[in-house]
Amino acid sequence: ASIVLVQTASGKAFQAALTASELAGDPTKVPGVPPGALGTRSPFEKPVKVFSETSSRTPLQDLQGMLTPSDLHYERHHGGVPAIDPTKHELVIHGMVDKPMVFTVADLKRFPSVSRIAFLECSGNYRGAGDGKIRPQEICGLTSQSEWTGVALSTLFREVGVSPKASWFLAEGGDAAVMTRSVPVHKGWDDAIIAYAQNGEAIRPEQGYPVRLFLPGWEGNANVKWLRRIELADAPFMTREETSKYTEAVGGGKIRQFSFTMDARSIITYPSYPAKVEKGWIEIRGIAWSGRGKVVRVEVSTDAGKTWHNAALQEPVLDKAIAAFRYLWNWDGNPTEIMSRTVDETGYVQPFLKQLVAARGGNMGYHFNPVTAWYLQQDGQVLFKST
Amino acid sequence: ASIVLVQTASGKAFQAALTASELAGDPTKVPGVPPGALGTRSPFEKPVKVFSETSSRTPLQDLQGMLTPSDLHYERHHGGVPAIDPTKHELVIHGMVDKPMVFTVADLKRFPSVSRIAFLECSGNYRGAGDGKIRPQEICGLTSQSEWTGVALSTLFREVGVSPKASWFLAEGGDAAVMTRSVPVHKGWDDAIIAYAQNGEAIRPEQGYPVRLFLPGWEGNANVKWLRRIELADAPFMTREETSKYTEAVGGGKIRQFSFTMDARSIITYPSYPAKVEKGWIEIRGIAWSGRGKVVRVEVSTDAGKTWHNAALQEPVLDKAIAAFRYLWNWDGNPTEIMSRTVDETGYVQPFLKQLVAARGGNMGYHFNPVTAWYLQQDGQVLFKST
Amino acid sequence: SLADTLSQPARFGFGRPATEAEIAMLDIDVRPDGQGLPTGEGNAAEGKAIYALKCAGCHGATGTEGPNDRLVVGDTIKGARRIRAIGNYWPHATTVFDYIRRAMPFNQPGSLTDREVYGLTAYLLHANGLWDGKVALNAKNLPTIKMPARDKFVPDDRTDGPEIK
Amino acid sequence: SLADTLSQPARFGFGRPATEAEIAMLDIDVRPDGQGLPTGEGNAAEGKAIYALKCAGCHGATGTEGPNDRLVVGDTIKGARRIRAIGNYWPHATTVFDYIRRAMPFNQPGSLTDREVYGLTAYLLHANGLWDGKVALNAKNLPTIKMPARDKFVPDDRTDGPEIK
Ligand code: HEC
Ligand code: HEC
Ligand SMILES: [Ca+2]
Ligand SMILES: [Ca+2]
Ligand SMILES: [Ca+2]
Ligand SMILES: [Ca+2]
Ligand SMILES: [Ca+2]
Ligand SMILES: [Ca+2]
Ligand SMILES: [Co+2]
Ligand SMILES: [Co+2]
Repeated sequence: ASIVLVQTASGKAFQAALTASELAGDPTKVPGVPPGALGTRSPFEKPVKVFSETSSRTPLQDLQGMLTPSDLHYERHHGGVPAIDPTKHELVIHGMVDKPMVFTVADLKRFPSVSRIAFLECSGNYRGAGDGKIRPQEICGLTSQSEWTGVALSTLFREVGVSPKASWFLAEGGDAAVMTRSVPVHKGWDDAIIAYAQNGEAIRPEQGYPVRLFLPGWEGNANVKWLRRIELADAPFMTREETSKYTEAVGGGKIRQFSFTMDARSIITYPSYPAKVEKGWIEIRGIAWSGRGKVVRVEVSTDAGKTWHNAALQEPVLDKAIAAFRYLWNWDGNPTEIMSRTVDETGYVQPFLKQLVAARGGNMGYHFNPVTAWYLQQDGQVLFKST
Repeated sequence: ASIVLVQTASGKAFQAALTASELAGDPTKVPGVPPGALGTRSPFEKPVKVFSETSSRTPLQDLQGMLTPSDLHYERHHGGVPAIDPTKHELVIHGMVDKPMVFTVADLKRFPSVSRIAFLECSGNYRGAGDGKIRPQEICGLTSQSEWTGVALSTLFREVGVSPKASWFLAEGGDAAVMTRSVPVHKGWDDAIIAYAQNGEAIRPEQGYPVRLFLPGWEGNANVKWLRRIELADAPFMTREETSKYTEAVGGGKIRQFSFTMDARSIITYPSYPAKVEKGWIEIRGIAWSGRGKVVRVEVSTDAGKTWHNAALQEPVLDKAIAAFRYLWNWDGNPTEIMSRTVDETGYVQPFLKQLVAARGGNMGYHFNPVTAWYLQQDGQVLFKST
Repeated sequence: SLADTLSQPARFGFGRPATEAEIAMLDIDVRPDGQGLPTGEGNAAEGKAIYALKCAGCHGATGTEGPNDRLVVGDTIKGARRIRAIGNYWPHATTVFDYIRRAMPFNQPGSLTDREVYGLTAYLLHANGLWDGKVALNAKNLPTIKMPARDKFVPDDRTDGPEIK
Repeated sequence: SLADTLSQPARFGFGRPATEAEIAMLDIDVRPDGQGLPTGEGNAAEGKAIYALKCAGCHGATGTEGPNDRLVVGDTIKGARRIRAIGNYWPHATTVFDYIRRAMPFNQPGSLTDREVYGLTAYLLHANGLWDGKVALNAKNLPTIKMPARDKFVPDDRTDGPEIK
């Protein structure tokens, strides 16, 4: 500090404080912002979803670990996000039941609750790019993970007395699409949740506020949001979403319907396009999941699929949940392809794109979960490559 | 719908659509908001932290499950939240090391990463109220839980070559308090993390953006935020925070220092003040945690501590993490006291307030983790009661 | 799960019984066998006019042009594999009624009268070559319409095992 | 942990060596043995004047009145248990220098010169009856000051076992 003399109240002269220019830009020299009612996101961080008219995609390449911040959870809706007053919203359960009932949101919260961390994924979640210039967000950003809390549907089934003859139920949303899907009753008894909380707080509007159906491991669209009605029946209802949409050609002129399970999948999120890397140690990072149960292994190849190595899985590895994986690798700087594949507890091994296309009679469509490769150029540029 | 005839382009008359008044307030009749870049919180939900000049408290009574939304994570800072440009922020490690080094935030992200879900708690986290009118948020809202990701401090210790003679390190923040705490080196080797991510995204400014020290299970203040410097030494530095503050009188004129471990604790978050409940089935819900390791059991009493029952613990129960617990109870409507206590893997049983005060020679202070009781009045009003 | 449920009380007693009237207000679904179809009727000519007024802007003058989903197969009914329209992809005629009534027109969902929906359904089925231009569609005849795609649909036969299918 | 670390390469090579100069810029801590104290000095009289100007507003005219933390024990040094001030609670005199230099005044942290900090430390120690009013405080004599609370401090003896302590 330059020596400046300052006159004090008691008449003495002292060396002055550091000048303003000396303090500029040093956060230790300015009192910070006091505590507040809500935390903030650093203005230097701008993770955003990429959105179209019908969906918005989680920026997987910007995230770490296994959770998705709620405001970055992917969106897919068919009539937009409704504005619902929770005191006016009700869930009606009727059809093949002893006692048709109406539950307010407050009623639902009084029942025993369950929570689980699980992924949700749209079944239309694969894109590639001929020029390799595509990020994880665009490839498969229609997957996200939250801690979901709600009442087990089995608890409500018992409360209304579901008939043993009921084999399907219709789930209907209170949005502008009045979204409907038919779901086998056994899923309701097994592990379906009528969820009202996400990552601790109330479910976000984009994810179904105030209540949604949550079907662990099953395709996103069947997890009806803004749920207002459940009707028990002895056959599926054949709604537009399970006929015209969310069905896939599987060869021989056949169309597969009610393909609920999300098959095992993974993606390397680092390094990925548009990152540029340097030769030397690289921690390959990514996420892996399976709608069939637990991920038991994630294999990583750094030589275009010739040899595979087990990645480390972040604990806890949960049922029907995203697991973060990591694999430490010393890149010699020569161009190569890196890729990952998930093996789940059913023994299913995530396939290459060509295997999937072959298995479906040459068709592409919903439920495409191929291994995704990244090509590392000599200059360190990382580019997508289909398999 | 009233029958109204409408003239079409082709000259025909048809029955009109439903009138506007018939559609009012029905979210199935208006297109909703399209997908966007960031999700939102329902305007009907307003969870907020209660804040003072020095801290802000998580609304535990409004939350479900085991995670805390990042913007509701508790805050405690001593010089406010600094505004830090991550491209300018560096971490220097020096002192008793072979190679003093400077790491940019980008450097830190290149090292092998680790993630874990763990709680963080301020050691000054207990309040009561004589009139019983106090919520979990005010009682112990200085605790929250996130998934933290960063580089293991052990990795950096090895990178700089920490001397085998080093026994303590100073952690220093880049905030206006230039916060400093001395930490035993063994914690650095054991499980300390230099964290840069929280719940998937970059750490929030209030939690230490762009990097903080994370010491699983240890008192919040030692988890220095906005970390800029680590100095290895052979003795503690005796900073103001570990002498004048964060020390507690323990009787016989003695003051306990370096009490890092957060003892086991729990609180019933539902029902709790200001809720009013009805007789009949009530799911008692709460959270339990221990800085010593895993919660092995949460016991609930509904008869003022005479008998205790095991609550159900939400899986996965993690090391040094909050676990959600639930206990289903049929209230007969007679006034009673309900309470919970955590038993952790060290055999520690969360004490009553009077036990704690007695053990500390009649003093109160930091590291107060008493059993908290709720008194249920005849009319269903729930009031805090100290134990 | 069911097992968890059995350890709970038989009933909690939360919520209230649903009356038939309030169920009827919400119960708008239509099943393949016709359950849920309302009284009334509508024919293709009526539907054509409404279509021109309320639908053509998004689905094209003849239901083939878009910009939104193609509804009518057109000349290509037997040819092009990639066209997915009511005439070559939808397995049940009842779905057309159900979906239009609940979700269309996209900008004014739920605004159509049942008569309008019958008319539109008749028109779209007619345009797809599946229904007579004159005969009014109603709860009785709609479920009897045989859809060309019906037999293409097979339930998921993946076994949740290792096989790639 | 250390075990995990051993399976990793000995060095990754990320980051850059820290120069002595850049460490010196940041290395502002002061230890109980005086390590880290700068050259220079300051006495209680100087400190008193600065205190009146820059500190009294928050800590009171004599360091006992607040509104912020009480700094001076005052007459009650042997009495009231509840008072916590430098004179009866702080175990090391070096901490006073370290803390004032890094964090005070609260509204302009890091703005004091080392001379000012020596003066303020001398003043506060004097006001607490622990330092002579005339002798300038410096790197040599500051660490020698015996603080009354020193022997009260005991390290945490909780064993992370079942005992309530
Ligand atoms: C403002 C635009 C718009 C108008 C007007 C509109 N639609 Fe649509 N229609 C859409 C969109 C967008 C979709 C796809 C919605 C989705 O996938 O969720 C759609 C889908 C459909 C489908 C399902 C197509 C398929 O292949 O699954 C039918 C049938 C349909 N509309 C009929 C109608 C009828 C009948 C009308 C008039 C009463 C109408 N639409 C008016 C935009 C419109
Ligand atoms: C604008 C208000 C303000 C001013 C001016 C101010 N202080 Fe403080 N001081 C505080 C606050 C607030 C704290 C407590 C900070 C905390 O706990 O993090 C504090 C704490 C302290 C402490 C530690 C007390 C303890 O018991 O731990 C000392 C010593 C101190 N101040 C000295 C000074 C000196 C010397 C000056 C003048 C150079 C000064 N303060 C000016 C507000 C102020
Ligand atoms: Ca889906
Ligand atoms: Ca703390
Ligand atoms: Ca029905
Ligand atoms: Ca179509
Ligand atoms: Ca030092
Ligand atoms: Ca004090
Ligand atoms: Co979808
Ligand atoms: Co604190």
